[in-house]
Amino acid sequence: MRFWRTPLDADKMKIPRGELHIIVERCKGCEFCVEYCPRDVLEMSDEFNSKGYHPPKAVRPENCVNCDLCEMICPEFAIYCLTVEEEPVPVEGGKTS
Amino acid sequence: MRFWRTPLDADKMKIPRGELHIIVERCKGCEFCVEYCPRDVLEMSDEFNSKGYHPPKAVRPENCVNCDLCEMICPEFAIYCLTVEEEPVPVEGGKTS
Amino acid sequence: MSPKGVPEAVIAAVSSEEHPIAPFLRMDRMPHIWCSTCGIGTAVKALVAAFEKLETDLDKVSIVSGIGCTGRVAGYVRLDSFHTTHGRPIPFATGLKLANSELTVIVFSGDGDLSAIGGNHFIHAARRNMDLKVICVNNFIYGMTGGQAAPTTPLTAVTSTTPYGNAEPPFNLCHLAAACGANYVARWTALHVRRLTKAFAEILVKPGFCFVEVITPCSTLYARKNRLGTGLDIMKYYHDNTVIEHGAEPADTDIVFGGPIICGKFVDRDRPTWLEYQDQHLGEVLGDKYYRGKVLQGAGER
Amino acid sequence: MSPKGVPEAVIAAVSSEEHPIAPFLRMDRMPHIWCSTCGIGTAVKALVAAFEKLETDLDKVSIVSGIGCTGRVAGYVRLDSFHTTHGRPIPFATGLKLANSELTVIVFSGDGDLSAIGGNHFIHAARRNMDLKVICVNNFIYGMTGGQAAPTTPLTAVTSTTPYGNAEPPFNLCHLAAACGANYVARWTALHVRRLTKAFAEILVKPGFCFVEVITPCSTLYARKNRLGTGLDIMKYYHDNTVIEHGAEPADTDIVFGGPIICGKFVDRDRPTWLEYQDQHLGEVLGDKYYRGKVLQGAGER
Amino acid sequence: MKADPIGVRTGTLYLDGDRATAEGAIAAGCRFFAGYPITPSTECAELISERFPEVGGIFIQMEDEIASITAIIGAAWGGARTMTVTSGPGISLMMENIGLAIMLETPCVVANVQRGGPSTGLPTMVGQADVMQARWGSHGDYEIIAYSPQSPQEAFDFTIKAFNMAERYRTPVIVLLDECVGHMVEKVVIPPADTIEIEPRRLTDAAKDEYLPFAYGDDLVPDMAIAGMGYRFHVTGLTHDERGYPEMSVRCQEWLVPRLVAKIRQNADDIIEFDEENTDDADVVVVSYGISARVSRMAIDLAREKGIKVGFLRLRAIWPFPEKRVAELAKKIKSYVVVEINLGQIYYEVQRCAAGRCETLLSPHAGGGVHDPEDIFKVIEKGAKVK
Amino acid sequence: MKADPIGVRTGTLYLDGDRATAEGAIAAGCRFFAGYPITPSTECAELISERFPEVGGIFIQMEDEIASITAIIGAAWGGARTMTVTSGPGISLMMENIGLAIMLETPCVVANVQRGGPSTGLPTMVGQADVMQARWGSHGDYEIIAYSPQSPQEAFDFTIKAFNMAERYRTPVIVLLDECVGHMVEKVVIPPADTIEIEPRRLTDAAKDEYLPFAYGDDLVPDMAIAGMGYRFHVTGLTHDERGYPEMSVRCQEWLVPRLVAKIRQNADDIIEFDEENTDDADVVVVSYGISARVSRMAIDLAREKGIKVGFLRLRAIWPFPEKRVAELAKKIKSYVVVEINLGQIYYEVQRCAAGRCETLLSPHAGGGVHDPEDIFKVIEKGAKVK
Amino acid sequence: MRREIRITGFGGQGVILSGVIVGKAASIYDNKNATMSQAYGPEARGSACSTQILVDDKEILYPYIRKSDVLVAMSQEGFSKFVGELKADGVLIYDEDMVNPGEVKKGIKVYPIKAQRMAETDLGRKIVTNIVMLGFFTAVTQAVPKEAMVEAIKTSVPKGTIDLNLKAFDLGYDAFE
Amino acid sequence: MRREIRITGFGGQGVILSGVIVGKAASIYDNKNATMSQAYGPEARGSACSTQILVDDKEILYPYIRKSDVLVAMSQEGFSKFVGELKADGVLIYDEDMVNPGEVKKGIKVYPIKAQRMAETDLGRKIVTNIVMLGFFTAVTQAVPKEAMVEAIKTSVPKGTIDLNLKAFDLGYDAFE
Ligand SMILES: Cc1ncc(C[n+]2csc(CCOP(=O)(O)OP(=O)(O)O)c2C)c(N)n1
Ligand SMILES: Cc1ncc(C[n+]2csc(CCOP(=O)(O)OP(=O)(O)O)c2C)c(N)n1
Ligand code: SF4
Ligand code: SF4
Ligand code: SF4
Ligand code: SF4
Repeated sequence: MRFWRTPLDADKMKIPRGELHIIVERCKGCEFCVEYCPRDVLEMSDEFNSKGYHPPKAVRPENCVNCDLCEMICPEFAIYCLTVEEEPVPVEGGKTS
Repeated sequence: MRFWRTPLDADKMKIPRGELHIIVERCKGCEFCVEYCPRDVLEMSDEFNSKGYHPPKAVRPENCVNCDLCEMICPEFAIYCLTVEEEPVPVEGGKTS
Repeated sequence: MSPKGVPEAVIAAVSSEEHPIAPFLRMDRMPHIWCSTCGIGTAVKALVAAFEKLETDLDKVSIVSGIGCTGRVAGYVRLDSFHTTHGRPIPFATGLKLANSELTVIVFSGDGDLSAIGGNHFIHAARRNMDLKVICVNNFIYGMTGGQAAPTTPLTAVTSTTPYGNAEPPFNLCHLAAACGANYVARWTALHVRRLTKAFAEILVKPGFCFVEVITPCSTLYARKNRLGTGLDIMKYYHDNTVIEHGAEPADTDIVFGGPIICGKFVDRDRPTWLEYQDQHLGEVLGDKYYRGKVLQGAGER
Repeated sequence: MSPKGVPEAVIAAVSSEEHPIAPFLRMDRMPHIWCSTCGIGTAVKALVAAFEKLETDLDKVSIVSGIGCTGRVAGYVRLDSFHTTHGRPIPFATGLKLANSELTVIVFSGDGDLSAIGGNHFIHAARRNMDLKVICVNNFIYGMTGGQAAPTTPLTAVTSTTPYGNAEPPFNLCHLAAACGANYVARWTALHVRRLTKAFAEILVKPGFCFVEVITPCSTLYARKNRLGTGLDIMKYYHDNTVIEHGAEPADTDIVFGGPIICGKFVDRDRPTWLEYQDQHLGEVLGDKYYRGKVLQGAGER
Repeated sequence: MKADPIGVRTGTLYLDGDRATAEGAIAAGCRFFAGYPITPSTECAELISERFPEVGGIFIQMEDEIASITAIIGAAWGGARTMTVTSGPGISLMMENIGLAIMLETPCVVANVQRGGPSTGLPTMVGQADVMQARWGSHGDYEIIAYSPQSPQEAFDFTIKAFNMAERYRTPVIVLLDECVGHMVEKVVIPPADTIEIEPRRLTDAAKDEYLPFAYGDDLVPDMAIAGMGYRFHVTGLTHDERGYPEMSVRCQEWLVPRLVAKIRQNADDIIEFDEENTDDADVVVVSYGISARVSRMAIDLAREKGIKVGFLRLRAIWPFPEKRVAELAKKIKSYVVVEINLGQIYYEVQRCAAGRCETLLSPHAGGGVHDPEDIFKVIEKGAKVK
Repeated sequence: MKADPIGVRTGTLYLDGDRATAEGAIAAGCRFFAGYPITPSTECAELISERFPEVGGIFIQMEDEIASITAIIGAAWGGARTMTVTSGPGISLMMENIGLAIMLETPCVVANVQRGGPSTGLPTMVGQADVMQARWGSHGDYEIIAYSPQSPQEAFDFTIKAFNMAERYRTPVIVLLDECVGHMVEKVVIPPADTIEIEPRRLTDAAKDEYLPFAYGDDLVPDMAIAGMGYRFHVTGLTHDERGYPEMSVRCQEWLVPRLVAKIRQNADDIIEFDEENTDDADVVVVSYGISARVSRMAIDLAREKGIKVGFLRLRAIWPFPEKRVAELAKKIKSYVVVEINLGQIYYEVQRCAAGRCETLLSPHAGGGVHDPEDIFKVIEKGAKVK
Repeated sequence: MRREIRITGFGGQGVILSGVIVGKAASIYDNKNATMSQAYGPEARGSACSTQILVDDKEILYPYIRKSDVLVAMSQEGFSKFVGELKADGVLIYDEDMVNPGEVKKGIKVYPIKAQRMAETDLGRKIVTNIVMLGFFTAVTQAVPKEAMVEAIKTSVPKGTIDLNLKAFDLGYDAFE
Repeated sequence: MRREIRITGFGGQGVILSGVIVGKAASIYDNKNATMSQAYGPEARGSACSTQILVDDKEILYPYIRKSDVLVAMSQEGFSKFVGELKADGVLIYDEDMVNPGEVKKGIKVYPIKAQRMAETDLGRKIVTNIVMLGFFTAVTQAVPKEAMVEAIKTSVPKGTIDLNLKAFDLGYDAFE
């Protein structure tokens, strides 16, 4: 159950790049974002927020493709992703990673 | 939708004979008994009971086979049939009338 | 404010003739309030016939009604009989049954009572497969209050609250009962006195939530408002338009104004009743500590 | 007895960062009351995503909740939002919608709210095909009151009122909605955020009674009592045990403790809504005298 | 604001109290009705179902009374003037959500055509034993407004009043008919629409981001927004602050609930209505309402013939109760005689307000009929002999 | 009759008021419970669900409160001792069928753990504003019995009393807890079963064809038959004669309803319970109940320290109200101070019975917490200055 | 002067409509006070049926009949039930084909009519029996002016049937010589 | 003498059970009066959690804390919320790893302990942190006799865990030198 988009234009495509925002104080440490990030961008942090929860941290931010899944699945409205436009890059065979 | 019993013993059978009782004062003249008597025993009377309804009257009492249908269908508990035992009579072909 | 004298019990003057139904009914209350050609009396007769057929021990049968013309049934049947509040016969019966599981508990009420205000109890009791025999007289209208729409009123039918014809799709109660889990679901009309008797006899001995819908004429209100003629005309309509289809898929048995009425036994299954399930499950989990279990095994300590 | 001073509106201290959801939610009420890993927040997110997708005019959307953890949704969404009484969001929404048919009216509530105490309204609104978008968060338990059994609690599951395991068969809410006449019936889990968003987007534009059941983790109560692990464990369970089967016969989608969860869009049909049927029927019968008819044709006299 | 002519059947009609209530509602601008049939109130709903299609109203018969009251509350928030009608068993079922209407400050009207109780009681026969229930039937503290018409004409008039007061104070208002008034047919004069004053809804005109749903002014009544206006407001049956947000604190409860009560109590003089006759030199004052007020007048005539000085206080609105006036009169009379078709309800209120300054006697009736004027007379006679 | 030992957890437990209520019920022989969860009453239901399987009781969680109250009425007719428990919104929903229990003269117990109202209000916080509702909440005339425990121990004790009175008078009895008592955990001593007196059901021993379900004797309470005994009786919520048959007449209504009321009023001395302290020479008498009674005692101590002569009337049973005693005391004191967590309910009753012989002052609280004893003290001070 | 009128018969005979017409005639077209009501009760369902009309110049306080001035009986059951409440000098009007009054107390003025037969025979419409009755009642009692009755009928019966009903009324009216 | 005790922490830390044990110990095994209650409210769900115990020789009339004598804090949130209600000479007990009390008002007696770490390290069972805390609380405050606490623990924890819990209690008790 990985959510993924099949690229339509296999020759040349924009890789949307995401800029992750984590509202640490709002997070309740459910781990959903970490688990369901299709690009393994996130890991749980060892730190506590003031409520005593471990928030996630972005360990591979460069991998983020702005798929929004973390934002969609976070029950706390504590994480979101903004689009960072990048130049189109040639891609082979539709495989994106 | 006539309710009827297929006689099991076609050679010799008892014809149950019914003795009809009509509680005239309780009748509300719905005509159900008249309509659904399989042997056309009943007809509506011209008389009124004290509530102003026409009760049924037995016009062919000898036809009554005590099938109970009038009793079953009367919504007023105003008519019933008691069994009068008769001698077994030979019957042909299972036809009873 | 202190209570005045007790009114003497007035025995209604009835014919001295004894109808065979007399032992089963409160004859001192006859005549009943139902209109001429109303089918409720016939449904009652069929229930009594089922008792006779089964030789039921009537001391152990209770009947519970809500409010409505049909609701008056509890008042006429010589059983332990409870005329409760509108829509609530099922929860009342649930308590009664669970307090004394030896009782056979019949709910006899109207379509409005059971499916409008009482709809929630209906679906939950069916879901629980509560061991109740639910007889629903469906006359497509609220009789007692003078002919308002019911959740069973067919589209386009006129009632006193749908003076221009009903524009709200009705329930198919058999479908609803079946979808919620009833053990037994059947539909007959007031004309089908023998089949009705058979159905009643079946549910009286069948455990679980059993539902029988009895389509009946209400000539005073439903027929009059919809110009359907006399009660007899309606009986004839039943005669001509009934399709008997045992085992029909309940979803396919909707009733349409002026259309055929599909009758028959639609569901007959054997889910465990609420109490059976409790006893089984709690007995398993609690073992010896389950008091009813001990009692049921005849090992009760009291 | 005269009222004391007005408490100043206290704006909850939130991070200065702005989540894109901020315009849709009452951020001054964050953090919400839901537990860590509770799926209700995710369901809300999906609803917002559907709004964004459709570019819905939110001034014309109302949301109505009953009482329960899920019932708190109405308090967090920046819409005209009504937190009513337990079990009654559907009749409230019915009034709201019929008083102003331009509104899109969403009912967002819990399984207990909608199917236990609110069960009657649920079945009747579905029967009427009332134009409501009913979103039901099903966590198999009463959350707000601390974990009692719901009519959705699977057999054998432990709750605080079934301490030895539930011995009462649950409703399949999708089946119930479908049997009663809903125009649209679907089930997803809190994991299916994209499909859920799609379903919400579909019902927001689809007329009639639309029902989406959202299976969500309640780790604090349901999972804890049943030793199902963390909320994440439950999400993984959904991942491993969901079977997507669009168009499945609703009767075949029962949920069993520890069994697979059949998801998908089960019903999508086009019965006329209650109001459409009224307008059509009364327009036909009354012709020019039907006021709404005139108004609908733009010929209103006022 | 004047009544919309489309809903006003100006002229002289011959109507029962139930139907007069319906006409009053339609004249007052009621355009959403949700109800569930129950004797002896159904004629009201039936007439509405007949009349609404032609005036643009929505009539819906709900699955029960709980759905009915809740639907009208919802409809009020959708902008409609709304009503439901019921009787004893139904009004008992509505109690929880009458509380919701109180808490959300929702204008709406509930007519209760009282029959003999308790329980199913005497469905087709008269009673007046739901009077204290109207005041106390829902849990928690609140105040209610309730009118008691004594004729179909007043059923019409008071229903319009009820709608107006509901709007003015943003509160559910009860029209407490009794079966006798509900079912009696009399002449009802419906005036021209432009002579019928209609209280407009107190809609807010605050800027969208400045609106506080429960901020209020001197009369303690907040201005209202309705769904679709763009205010994106929140309301809840929980204790809430001026934003309408739930706040679980004593402080907020103290801010909210006493105001809900005070908005009626403080404005009671605007709401209270009674007819007072011959109280100046009275020894006995009869207190009554609804059909009992009419029958009482016969007993009063009888008593006057016998030289007893009897005054009359007829409650047009029962709630809020005219505490002050009852207390004042108590000072100069020998006794109150309360005439009601119950075993003592308003009797207790009169007794309380009389505070021992005079006797309070009850002329009770268990229900199912009206008093025999002779019986009332006897109590008046007793009352005149006090001291 | 003595309690069945199987249900009695003899010993010293540490229990909250809700659970103590459950233990009281089980000790009193309750073997059928139907309920619907609601804060702050749920702990009672939860404990029952845990304990019942081991004592042979049937616990069923119904679909709502209406089903719950109706199911326990049905179960009572099936022979069980029965109870349900709820809070504000739920008790409002039960009102119609509490009327049914009254009319059918059904012994059963309803516990209402009061929270802050109206409407959903303050679900987890204390209130005492359902007191008048307990008396008047259902339509039609009736009287009710209601107990108000001030501790978990009393919750246990009074629940047993409630079951006993329900049987003695064949009537629903309300245990009016408040959230504070319901949720506070204290020591509860459960005595041995053979010291717990249980009122047996008044089962008829009439011959089968002579039994009249509503014929009664001096105490106005008819003997009962239950389903399955072979009496084949009928009961109805309609007005009924001694056979239990509906009779739609004033005569029958007059025969029935005044008796239903009188069976409580005439036997009030048997039911009424209050604690009276230091009233002999009091200037001020504080009237209170439930948790407020405990807090009041602090204010009384404070006042005594300051030399004010304060007596105390603590209502153990709120209904029937001790009218006579309140009236008597009023003659010799300056004022009553009523302390309750509402905006004036029992206050009205005290005022009424005081009948102007002394002042009646209210120390109100909107709910969500208990009084500050200082606030009560101030009202006592005021009360001492009267005249 | 207060007059208390009872009309009784079977369900379906138009008894209630008769009551409405009399009340309306008196109150709206004759400017009196007139309070009409009907007996309710489930037992009335479909069989016995009755209405009462109180007419007075003064305000009507007591809403029910205590002793009736006029009893119009269209069924035996109704007759039996209500004849007892007639004043000693009351007026009894009944349909001869439907009611056998037997021995009536002295002092009561008795006016039989064959209203149903007249409706059937002369107008071919049994359904207007009640209006024939009303005509007769008006002529006999003069409780309400004829013109008022006519107006009330016009505004109370279905549009298409006004003529028929007025004819029926006259028929009854003229039957009283 | 009335003592007002507050224990606060996260949901799941066994705060409520701690309250029950203290209350039971005082009332049942030490024959005092002891009223325990917990803070309710939907917001408490899963996060902050607190219980109060009032102990007195006399009858307990006021059912809530007004100024606490003892605050046992097992979470930062709970500490922050309730430190303000401590009496000027009150006792503050807290888990050092979970609470940073910062600057505490003079007069307040402060007793830190690493209860969770001790439970984990010494007993390998984080779950008994609350009981370690109770041991420490008992030693520090002597509000309830040790024996009473031991009895209360025995009758309040699941049968199989009594030994473990008693060990935890002793661990905490002995941590106070
Ligand atoms: C709470 C409540 N609401 C409404 C009523 C009024 N009422 C009595 S019977 C009835 C409906 C009857 O219809 P149905 O159940 O179909 O039975 P029928 O009379 O047609 O046999 C209604 C609405 C009531 N008694 N109680
Ligand atoms: C009339 C009434 N009965 C009971 C309650 C108590 N109550 C509040 S929420 C709730 C159930 C919540 O369960 P659900 O609807 O499944 O929502 P969840 O909390 O699980 O989201 C109950 C029983 C109430 N508020 N009102
Ligand atoms: S999904 Fe949200 S709440 Fe959960 S860990 Fe990620 S940011 Fe935190
Ligand atoms: S079925 Fe009964 S009521 Fe109908 S006509 Fe025959 S006897 Fe009379
Ligand atoms: S009104 Fe209809 S349902 Fe009621 S008794 Fe008459 S015919 Fe039967
Ligand atoms: S109790 Fe369950 S449903 Fe409620 S917020 Fe917590 S996890 Fe969600």
